[in-house]
Amino acid sequence: MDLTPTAEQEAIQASIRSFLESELPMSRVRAIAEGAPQELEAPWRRAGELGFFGLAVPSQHGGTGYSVIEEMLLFEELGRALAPGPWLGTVLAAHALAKAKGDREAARRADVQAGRSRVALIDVEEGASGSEAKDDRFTLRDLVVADAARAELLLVLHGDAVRLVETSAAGVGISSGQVFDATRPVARVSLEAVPAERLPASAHALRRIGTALSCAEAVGASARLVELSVAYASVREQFGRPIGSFQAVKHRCADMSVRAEAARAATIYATLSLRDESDDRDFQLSVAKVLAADAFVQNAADNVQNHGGMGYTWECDAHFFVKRARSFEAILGSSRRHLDAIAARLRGA
Amino acid sequence: MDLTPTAEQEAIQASIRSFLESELPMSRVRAIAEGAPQELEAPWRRAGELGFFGLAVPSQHGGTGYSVIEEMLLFEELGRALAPGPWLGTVLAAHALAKAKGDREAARRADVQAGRSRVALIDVEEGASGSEAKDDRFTLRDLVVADAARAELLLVLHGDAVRLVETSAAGVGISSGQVFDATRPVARVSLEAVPAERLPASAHALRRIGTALSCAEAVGASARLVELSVAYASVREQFGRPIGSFQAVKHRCADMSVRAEAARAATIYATLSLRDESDDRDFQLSVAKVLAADAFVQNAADNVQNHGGMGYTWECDAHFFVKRARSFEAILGSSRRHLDAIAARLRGA
Amino acid sequence: MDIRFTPAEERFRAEARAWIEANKPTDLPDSRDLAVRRDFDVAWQRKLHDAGWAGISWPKEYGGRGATLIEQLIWFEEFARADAPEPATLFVGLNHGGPTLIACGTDEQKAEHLPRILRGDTVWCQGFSEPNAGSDLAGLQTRAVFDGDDLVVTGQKIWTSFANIAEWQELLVRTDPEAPKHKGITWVICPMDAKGIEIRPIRTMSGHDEFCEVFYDEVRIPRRNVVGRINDGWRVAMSTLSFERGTAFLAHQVRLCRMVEDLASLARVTPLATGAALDDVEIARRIARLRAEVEALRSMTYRSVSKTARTGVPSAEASIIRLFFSELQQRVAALATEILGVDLLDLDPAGSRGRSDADPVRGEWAWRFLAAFSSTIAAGSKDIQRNIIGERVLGLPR
Amino acid sequence: MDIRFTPAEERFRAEARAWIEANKPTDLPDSRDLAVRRDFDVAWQRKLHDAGWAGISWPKEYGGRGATLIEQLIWFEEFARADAPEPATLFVGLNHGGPTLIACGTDEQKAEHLPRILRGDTVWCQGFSEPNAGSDLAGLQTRAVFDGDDLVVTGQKIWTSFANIAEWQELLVRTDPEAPKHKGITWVICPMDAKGIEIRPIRTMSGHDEFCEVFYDEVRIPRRNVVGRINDGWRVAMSTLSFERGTAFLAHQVRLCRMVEDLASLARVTPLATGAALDDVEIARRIARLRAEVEALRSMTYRSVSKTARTGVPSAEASIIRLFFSELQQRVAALATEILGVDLLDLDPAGSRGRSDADPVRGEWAWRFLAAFSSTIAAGSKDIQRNIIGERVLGLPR
Repeated sequence: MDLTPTAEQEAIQASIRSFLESELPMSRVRAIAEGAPQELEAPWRRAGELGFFGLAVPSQHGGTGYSVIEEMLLFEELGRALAPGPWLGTVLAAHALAKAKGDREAARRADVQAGRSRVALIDVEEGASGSEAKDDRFTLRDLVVADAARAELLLVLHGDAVRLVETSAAGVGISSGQVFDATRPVARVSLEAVPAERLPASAHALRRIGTALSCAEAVGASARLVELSVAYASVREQFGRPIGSFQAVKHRCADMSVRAEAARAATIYATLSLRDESDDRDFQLSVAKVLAADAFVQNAADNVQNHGGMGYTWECDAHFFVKRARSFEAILGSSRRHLDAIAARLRGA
Repeated sequence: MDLTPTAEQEAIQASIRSFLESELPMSRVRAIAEGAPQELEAPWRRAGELGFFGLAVPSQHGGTGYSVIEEMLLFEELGRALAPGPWLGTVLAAHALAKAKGDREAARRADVQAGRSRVALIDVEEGASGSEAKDDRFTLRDLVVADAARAELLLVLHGDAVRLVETSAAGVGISSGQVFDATRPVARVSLEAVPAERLPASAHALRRIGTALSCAEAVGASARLVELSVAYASVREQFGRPIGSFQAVKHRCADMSVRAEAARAATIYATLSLRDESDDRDFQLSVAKVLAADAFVQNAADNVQNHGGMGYTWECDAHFFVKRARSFEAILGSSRRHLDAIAARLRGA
Repeated sequence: MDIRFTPAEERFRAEARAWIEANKPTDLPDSRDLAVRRDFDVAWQRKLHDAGWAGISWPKEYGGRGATLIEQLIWFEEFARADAPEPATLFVGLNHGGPTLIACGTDEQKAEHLPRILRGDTVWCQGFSEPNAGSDLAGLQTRAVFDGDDLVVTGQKIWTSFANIAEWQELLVRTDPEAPKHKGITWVICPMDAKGIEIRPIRTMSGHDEFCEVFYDEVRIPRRNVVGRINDGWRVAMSTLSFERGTAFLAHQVRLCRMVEDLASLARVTPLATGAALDDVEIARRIARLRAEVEALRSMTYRSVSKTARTGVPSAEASIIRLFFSELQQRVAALATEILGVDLLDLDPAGSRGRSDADPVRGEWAWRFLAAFSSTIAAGSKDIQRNIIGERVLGLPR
Repeated sequence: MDIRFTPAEERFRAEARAWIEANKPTDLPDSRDLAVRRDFDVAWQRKLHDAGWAGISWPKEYGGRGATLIEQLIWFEEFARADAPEPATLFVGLNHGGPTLIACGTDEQKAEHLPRILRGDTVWCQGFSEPNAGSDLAGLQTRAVFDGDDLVVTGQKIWTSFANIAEWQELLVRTDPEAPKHKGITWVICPMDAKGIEIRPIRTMSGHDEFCEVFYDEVRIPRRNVVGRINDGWRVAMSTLSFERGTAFLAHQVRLCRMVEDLASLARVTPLATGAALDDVEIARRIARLRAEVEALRSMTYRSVSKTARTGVPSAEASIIRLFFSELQQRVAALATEILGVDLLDLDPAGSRGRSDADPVRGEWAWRFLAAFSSTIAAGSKDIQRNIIGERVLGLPR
């Protein structure tokens, strides 16, 4: 039992961090959010070259041959950097295509792994109104999807089925307007009997991986929020003292770090239980999602408060985290849904 | 519109406070709680002589001729003093007997108003399992009732019916043992087809009065808790400074006073709306009960925290408030029930 | 004690309600263009003025309504209940600048400014906060030295609304850097067209330009523009911070109450897996608690105004009410975003047209949520409010 | 990273589990008589000792098990999972006094005390806190002056468990009143039968005598009982506060987890108007959240022990775990009292016999609720814990 990263994992995480610090610093994230999406292109391509999208894909299929643990480290760093782009959909597509046979799918896999195809994730509950799978065609009405407007592919999870749709296909409608979270812009997606390739993968399995990785992203962001607050509170002075010396601010920072630590420990444990296929992995993932959502949402709000008037400005980065926290809470199951799942387990016990 | 007491009301409240400070100081409350119930007898009789039990009873029926507002002031002071004894049941019995005709009931009324008969309150929901009214007999199984062991009468609210039962009657079983809140000891009460006089009063109306008055009691206690914390934090020193100068303690005290103020304003408004028979009085009473429960429970806990190790001892008064707060939450509808009532109103709106 | 109003007060309420209903503008400009907004505010204020409603809390001798505290409370309640628009760009003049002149101004200053403020002819802005003097307002460092008949001002102010359209600014400057920090400040009327003033907009987290930074480079202001005594500006500023003595707060309470009702409506039309969100027991109880709290807020405000009416001095509970309100507002907005879930993320009304018909304010929640962050920061953060409650209301040691 | 244990560790777990199951006493005395409790603890400790389990984290050279950190973690987890009784009266000796002697004692001190502590022959108590030195422990004022070969101690200690049955006390005294407060303290072994010691019990809010006050009136202690250097007692005390380096915390986590399971059981059998409390969506979600939090607590503890195992130094997160635990425990107990409602108020098991059969721990909640108040006060209040996190973990200015 060891919940700390190995020396190799630490080195991987450090190299990802330094990659993101140089290729996707906050100034570039801001530029992308403020209307220059092309700023993402170079780092995205470079991430593909470095194998970031296929970390857990076996090396005989062109991947890096690591596991979901290394992906977790990647997503923690993505969260820390508040990286824009459809990372989750693309990485899950790489998972879904890992066992693919046939040339077309192998080519797709290569495109996805190389960052040539960006993949937006659509999670449709089975029986959701307006969704329908018929032969090789898929229909879906008016769903809010992150990063859909700039993706080449859509990865559609529907019940336990996994499908890929090309956004250029006839019948695909993607309309985007003003969005709440500009670092993860949503679009309204409608699919009208579009061609949809069924992949030999389980949507439930992909949802589990997606939950673990998005929790890791939230953990990275939550920890980053502690750093941002501590840094500001250490230098900003009022009444002739750094504001971090006031208990109100100090204790708020302490609570932020408690939340970030709890969320991180829960996420690491859940991801390990997923890797090891433990019986309680769904429970552990629900635990992680609840704790991570709490940490991200609360830390983002507390970070605004700690920055005072500055925290309320566009110029300060605090608001991007506030908005992303709400994006996180809204995907792959709200805290409410995960709490209900835990409660059902308690009732059955 | 004026939510502050008149000069006369202020004088009444001040005289009640000084009566309680001299007749029921905390030292006597402690003695009563620690096993000397007889210590309550003299103050109780004296309260009867002063007309405290019949404040709202018209003067032609031997009462003082005030209203529920002055009763509210009384209960605020009772809460402040953490007074033991079945005040609520006795005052509600005086209300229920106010319109009584006939010699027997008039004699009862005189006994109750004079403090010769102490009355414990039993609130039974209609259709509660084990309760049954048949002819002039009442049956009830195993209910937890405050102050029942030292009462001469039981005031039973059942649906909209109001009944009086003598605790000396055959079929009345009252068993008391170790209790959680020694300033308001409960007993288990069972009634086996006991004679029960039906009074010409509405149980719903009495519940409303009871809710207003018990909220006032909680408000008095909540405000007292602020005073106790502030007094201790102003003199207790650690690290060479009074602990009240530390923001952690100061802000906790500030939050306590916010809760106490909110509960007080809500209780005053609700009691006035009750007196004036406003259409929204039930809503206002629910608001008051929710706010008062929150204030009492949280302030009691925060007061322990502010007292540090001392707060954890029997010698410090803090624990008596913690326990009474739970007694309050458990009577005349939990916060949960009142929130459900407010929610039902929102659903209907 | 009484929750009822007198017959005269009820008549006042009926009169106010009828007038507001009949006269309130309904064509609130959609534009964020401040010139457009100013024209709108001026027209509305002129209407109020001509009907005798302008300056509800101003004394009659200065053209105000001279209403009693209870009448003011009724007015603000009715105003908010009718959702009548606040004259936003005129707020500082009507509620800060004007009242300060009434309390501390010279006859000349009063004659020049008060009628114009009341009619909406002039826009005022506030120059109090500085980048390094926020919570610690008295630590302000914008310097002013006397040079002949002028004050020469150099420094910077921040969080100034409408600086770019205002004619005048209530400005706090440090005139004695040697004195203790509360003792060397002067309150002065700054003409915003003076040479040496530069204004830069500040974008807020919602992406809108709500505030400005104002830079002063040797700006000359006539000495006669000083209000009150030189170096006594702190007291001058404090004297009017509580000018309306809590009555205007009723408008906030009414609006927040409507926000809670909106929240219940949102929950009523938002489907969850198990039914409408309002049928989810947990969500329903959380909304019910917010509804209870906003009702308590009204009672607290009534009580605070009652105390002030009785004693004549502002009630100490104002900071308690402020704190309770600001955190409550955040809880309301946060619960709405939780209920909205993924629908929060799309701000495009066209995209969610199907849903928005059922709930006209659905699209507003994102803005309300972001705006609510300022309520525990602006005009004294929640930490400062708790200090004030602890020290000034409860008497705890500093 | 790995959540699995090695085969050797799994064997250790199996061995520990089997032994504990076969040997744990089940006849925990119902009496609060400390002599009875001591006899019980001694018998149990002797059993542990004879089977080689005593001092699981003590080095082998002092008779301990010398277990690895992971083995210790497994041991504490199994111990708590089996609900094996803690040797309460022996706690201070085994976890504070003994480890301090191991770290800082002379050979003579070690030889005299360690074997007896390990076998349960001697009871130790702690003399650290004082009435005016609680949160500010280093502000302690109990004075000691050297007189020949003796230290002469005068002063008062508080919150001392088992003072009235202990043979020895780990005592902090001020030996240099002129030095900075952390520099003038000495750690000394105080024989509790010394002349001049007076002990008074302290009743807690639950009505039980859990602690004592200890008064010292010119108590003479041989100089050879000083542990470590004179005036270096603060460092001596700090060196063992984290002796078990977080592994024992697992026992707390396991017990709290069981408390949450008890809470779910309570909710399952408690009827509300609309069904069982556990079928109330709001209550169920609140319990589910507590269940999630206690699970996160385990992961945090595992992670903290992992770090310590890797680096060899105690993890900085210990204060984070402490704070999270203490507040969580209070939330668990408070929710139970809410669910119990009026049934909380009657502590008489006879009175609630009908119900208690369905839920054997129903009557325990009142005590758990009251006991939980101490968890954010004792051994560093939650305010102090947050200071420590802010200053020592995050590096914020003091």
